[in-house]
Amino acid sequence: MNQAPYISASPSVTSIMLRVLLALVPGIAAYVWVYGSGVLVSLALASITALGSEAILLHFRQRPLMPFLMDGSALLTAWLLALALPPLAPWWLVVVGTLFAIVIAKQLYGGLGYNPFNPAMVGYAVLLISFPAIMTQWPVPLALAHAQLGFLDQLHFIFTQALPGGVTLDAISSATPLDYLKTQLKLQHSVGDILHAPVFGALGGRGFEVVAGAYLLGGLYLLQQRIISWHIPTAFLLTLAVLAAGSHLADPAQHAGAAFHLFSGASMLCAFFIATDPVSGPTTPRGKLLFATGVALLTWLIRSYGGYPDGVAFAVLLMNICVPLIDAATQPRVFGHE
Amino acid sequence: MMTALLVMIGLALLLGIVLGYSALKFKVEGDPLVDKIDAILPQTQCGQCGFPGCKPYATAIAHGEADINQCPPGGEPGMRALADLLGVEPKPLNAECGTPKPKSVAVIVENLCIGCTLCIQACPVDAILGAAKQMHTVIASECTGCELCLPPCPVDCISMVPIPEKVDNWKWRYPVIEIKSLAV
Amino acid sequence: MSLFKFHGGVHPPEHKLKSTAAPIRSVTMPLRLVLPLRQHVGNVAKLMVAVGDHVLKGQLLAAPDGMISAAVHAPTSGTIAAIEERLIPHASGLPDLCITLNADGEDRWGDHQPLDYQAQEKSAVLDALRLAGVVGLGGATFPSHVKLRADDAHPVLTLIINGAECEPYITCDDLLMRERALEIVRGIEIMQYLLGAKHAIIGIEDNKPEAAAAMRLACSQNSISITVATVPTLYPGGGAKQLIKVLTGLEVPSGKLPTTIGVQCFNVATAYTVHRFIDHGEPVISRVVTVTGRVAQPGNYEVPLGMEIFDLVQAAGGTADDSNGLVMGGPMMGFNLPSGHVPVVKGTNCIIASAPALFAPQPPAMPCIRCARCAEVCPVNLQPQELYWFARADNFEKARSYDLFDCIECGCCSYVCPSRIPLVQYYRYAKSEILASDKARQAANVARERNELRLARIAREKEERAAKHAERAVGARAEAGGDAKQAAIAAAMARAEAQKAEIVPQNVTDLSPLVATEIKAIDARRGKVDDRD
Amino acid sequence: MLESYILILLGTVFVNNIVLVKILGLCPFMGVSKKLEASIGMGAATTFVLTIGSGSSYLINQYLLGPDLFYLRTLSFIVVIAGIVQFTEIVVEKTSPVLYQLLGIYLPLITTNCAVLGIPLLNVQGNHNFMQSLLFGFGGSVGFSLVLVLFASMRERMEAADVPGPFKGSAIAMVTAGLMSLAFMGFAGLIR
Repeated sequence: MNQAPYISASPSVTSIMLRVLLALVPGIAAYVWVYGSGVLVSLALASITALGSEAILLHFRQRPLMPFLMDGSALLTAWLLALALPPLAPWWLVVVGTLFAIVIAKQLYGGLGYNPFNPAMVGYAVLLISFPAIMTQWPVPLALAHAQLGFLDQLHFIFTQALPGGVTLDAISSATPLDYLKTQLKLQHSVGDILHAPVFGALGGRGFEVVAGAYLLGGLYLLQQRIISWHIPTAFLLTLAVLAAGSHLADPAQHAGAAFHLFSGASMLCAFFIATDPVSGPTTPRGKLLFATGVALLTWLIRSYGGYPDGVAFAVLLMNICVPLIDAATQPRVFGHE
Repeated sequence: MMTALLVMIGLALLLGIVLGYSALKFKVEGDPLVDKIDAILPQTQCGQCGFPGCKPYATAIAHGEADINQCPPGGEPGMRALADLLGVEPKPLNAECGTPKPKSVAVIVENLCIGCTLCIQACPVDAILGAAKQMHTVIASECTGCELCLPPCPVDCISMVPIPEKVDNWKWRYPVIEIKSLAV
Repeated sequence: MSLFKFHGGVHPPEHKLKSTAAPIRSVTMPLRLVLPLRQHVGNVAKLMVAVGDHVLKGQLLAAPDGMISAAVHAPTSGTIAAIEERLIPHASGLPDLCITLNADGEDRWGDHQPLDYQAQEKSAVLDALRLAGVVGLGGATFPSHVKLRADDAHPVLTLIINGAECEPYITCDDLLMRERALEIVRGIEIMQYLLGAKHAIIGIEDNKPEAAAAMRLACSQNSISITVATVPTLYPGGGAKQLIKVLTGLEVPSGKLPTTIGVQCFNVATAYTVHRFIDHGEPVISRVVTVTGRVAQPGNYEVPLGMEIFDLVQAAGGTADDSNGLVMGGPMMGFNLPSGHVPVVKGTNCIIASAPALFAPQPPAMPCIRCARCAEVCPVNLQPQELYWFARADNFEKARSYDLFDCIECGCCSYVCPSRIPLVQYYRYAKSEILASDKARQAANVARERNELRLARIAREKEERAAKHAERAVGARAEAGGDAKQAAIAAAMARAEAQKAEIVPQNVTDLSPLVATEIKAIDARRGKVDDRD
Repeated sequence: MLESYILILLGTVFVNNIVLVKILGLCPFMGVSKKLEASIGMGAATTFVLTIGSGSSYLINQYLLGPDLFYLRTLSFIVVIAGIVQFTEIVVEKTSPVLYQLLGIYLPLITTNCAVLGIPLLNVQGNHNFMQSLLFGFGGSVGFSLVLVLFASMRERMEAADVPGPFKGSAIAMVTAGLMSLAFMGFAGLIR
């Protein structure tokens, strides 16, 4: 028998997750347009691994399979991870990362709703630390590449790491814009000079800025659907922009500007899809602002001074650690309390 | 060699003096922990823990001479509260001390009572009224359900009656999450 | 007038039109009425009649017991058939003591007169109200005479009359305001006089324009100044604290009464019953109940208290075939009736014949994903997801520290939960566990005190006896010649000693000196007790 | 000058966090992180012991032992730290009996906390001067306290999580500590 309230008005968990997946579609489409359809292979690999490993673990934990497989959260983790990885990453990289995300970061903590860390970012950080070379080897956008790989070539490359005759690895891959900037800065070049390199576009990396724009589009859809609140994206983008613009003003030779930071790396993905993960994030409005500000600050610090080209994954994980304290410290005033 | 010895002896002396002074300066009077533990115990004074009352048991716990799982009336929640206070791992209740029972009160079957006053003397909270050769009765609201009045009664006229669930002591149940029972 | 906002709130579909089409209808007096002694918050009323007594309509059947309690009256004339435990409309589904009254069909009033309330001391009027069984009819059923007692420390400036009726389906206050506005205003006038309030505001949600118009008209015909304020429709805007906030901008401090901020709040139906009693001498023996949902003739009915809900539903044309149960109250805060065979009580504002088409079966709950939608809609600005987290793990102290007891159980959080978690049930569970353990703690404190007093008394008696013994011993020595008696006593004591020695105490090895002394002290006290006999 | 001190402080707190990066002092990290309250107390006690210990170890090493008696270093450090721990224990017992009970065995065990001995030895190794030693000790212990408190707050929340049976308690805490360590690797390279 039901108990009060007898009525309900809310999208189910599944429909929320599906809408987030839907919001990723423009980003994926842009990805395919810029880098070719190889990313679809990664997405498929990650999805299959995520659902498969989730099913096995649910089975071992004697939990019902269907409601948890259908909730879409595993799929979302898989997609976010696949989109964060280099598009032509070898198949085993995708599988290992997804397995780590689902098994260690999610199911060991009890599955949906219990993971204190963002699973996709755990998977990403593990891969970044374990396989730094592969993780920073990004394909050159199709528009710039000296050699074009078709879908079958990309598929072949993902599974065998073998290239068609006459094409060298250097012809199709290069460092990411963030990585390139970092190495060039170390070589005493100034930002102004570095940004003239062909990998850079108007805003961020050439080609990649389109993907980032598509993520922004998807994020706006999520905001409009009220799936996510404005707090995290706004605070994240604003803080990152202010830090980047401020440092760029102070020392234009050493620091890239706001637009570059916002449209490079995983900034947009993080602002709307990663940092907004409700399970591993804070719940209070002020907590969300604090959390996103922290993520942005750490991201910028790691990008500008740290040892890794992009800091989103670490920044999110570091702030995930602080979430319980942030929540406790930002409890809003309860009705009738001082 | 000599210097090394001297150095170590000097160090030890210095530390000894500091510690000795602070031990005097910060001397702890009494044991505030006993009261904290006693506040958790249910005060049935039933003695099932093996100690002659709640306070002695609290004292024993505070000094590490008794385990936290010897109080059946406090039950699982009481043990957890103790574990929480003392920062130790919760452990299952010690079955030797008895098992938790639904809260009950003693009721004297009044036509059997011979007025011997033995139960009155046994009651740790003076919840039984009566005089010699007069029928006794239990003040239900004061009875802790310790059962200490049962053994002395020569005519077995006292029984423990569980407190029934009424509208005013009824509790909302833990909601059942159906998802676990849902088969695939 | 300017209005204020409270945090959160939801807009559930109203479903009110169904039951507002027809005016308030009356029902035929049933042959048998069942009157629970507990129809209000506070102490159970004291029985004033016995089985077999013949009573008149309006006669006092049970008197209030103590300050926070309310009387029960006979809704019609007849004979007391039984006084026994019967099923009552309560969420527990447990039986409680009820008076069964067999109607004699005459419906003959007992002696009843209007009360010239201005000619009497206010306290006398309030005592009369106490005996009239007036309680808050909005659903909380708190005895009204307690709230109407003016307190010098906290004078009431503003009297707020709650006509918001924010819950879906329920329309009994709406209809009452439309049809009996003058009477309600008269009740407000009396209440305002008793409280000494400067002004009164009637809060009505803007989905009830007819009611608001009727009340405005009635107010304009009355000499005292009453403001009729339409407030935006937003559930739970009819909660007393929420309505006070909306109308005055003041928040009732947590755990305090509204009087601390100079406000007192009553339901419109309560004002109506105050008028009935003061101006006609009629105690609370009937109320308006909305019967809606899957019934043939949804609407509002004036029902004598004690009428079986099943009969009431029959009077409304009976339930449709797909109806699978009865809900008392609204869809947000109501509860399932254990059976149709329970009486209408003072708190019965609405009966909904539920059906799967009306209230879809609740899907299994998923884990909480901490989306905080619940926190967005919580009218008290709590963090429902945290409270749920603590309640689920029986972490009650933590739940309490996150202000669990400020929760008004309005159900907004469950209403918007994507995981369909029965959040309110968790809070109710945690609250009743905490209350029970608080009660147990109080009982333990009393027991500890009594135990300590007893030990002290025993020690004192022992001392006194010792003193007496010493006196007697002095006298005995002077007398001499009691050797035989002395020997007998000595022998008996030796026997007792031997017996005592056989009892081996447990757990006394490896004791610290402190425990040892404690035990020794207790043994000593015991020794004194043993000595006594 | 000031800048270098701040860098030492930030470096020891975040980049070279004694628990998550240097993997020292894991015993109290796992042991006293079940309750937030206890972890704060432990953090405060350790900070006190470590800062004083780090400073006095420097003084002893520099002025009492010198290069001749270097072989007494570990021994005398342990003696001094043990003394400070004893002193802390007495003070804590007096001021907060509940905290004393909560910290339990871990309070005297600060003595054998490898972080507490590790920091003075790292000071010697790094040729730190007195001020640097103090800051190094303080920074190290603040880093310890920080992650201890964060870890405790996470564990308190995980208490109610539906963790699979075999991983309940210490196992999932270990996993969490590992993932925290993973996150802290993000600081690598920020400050040498």
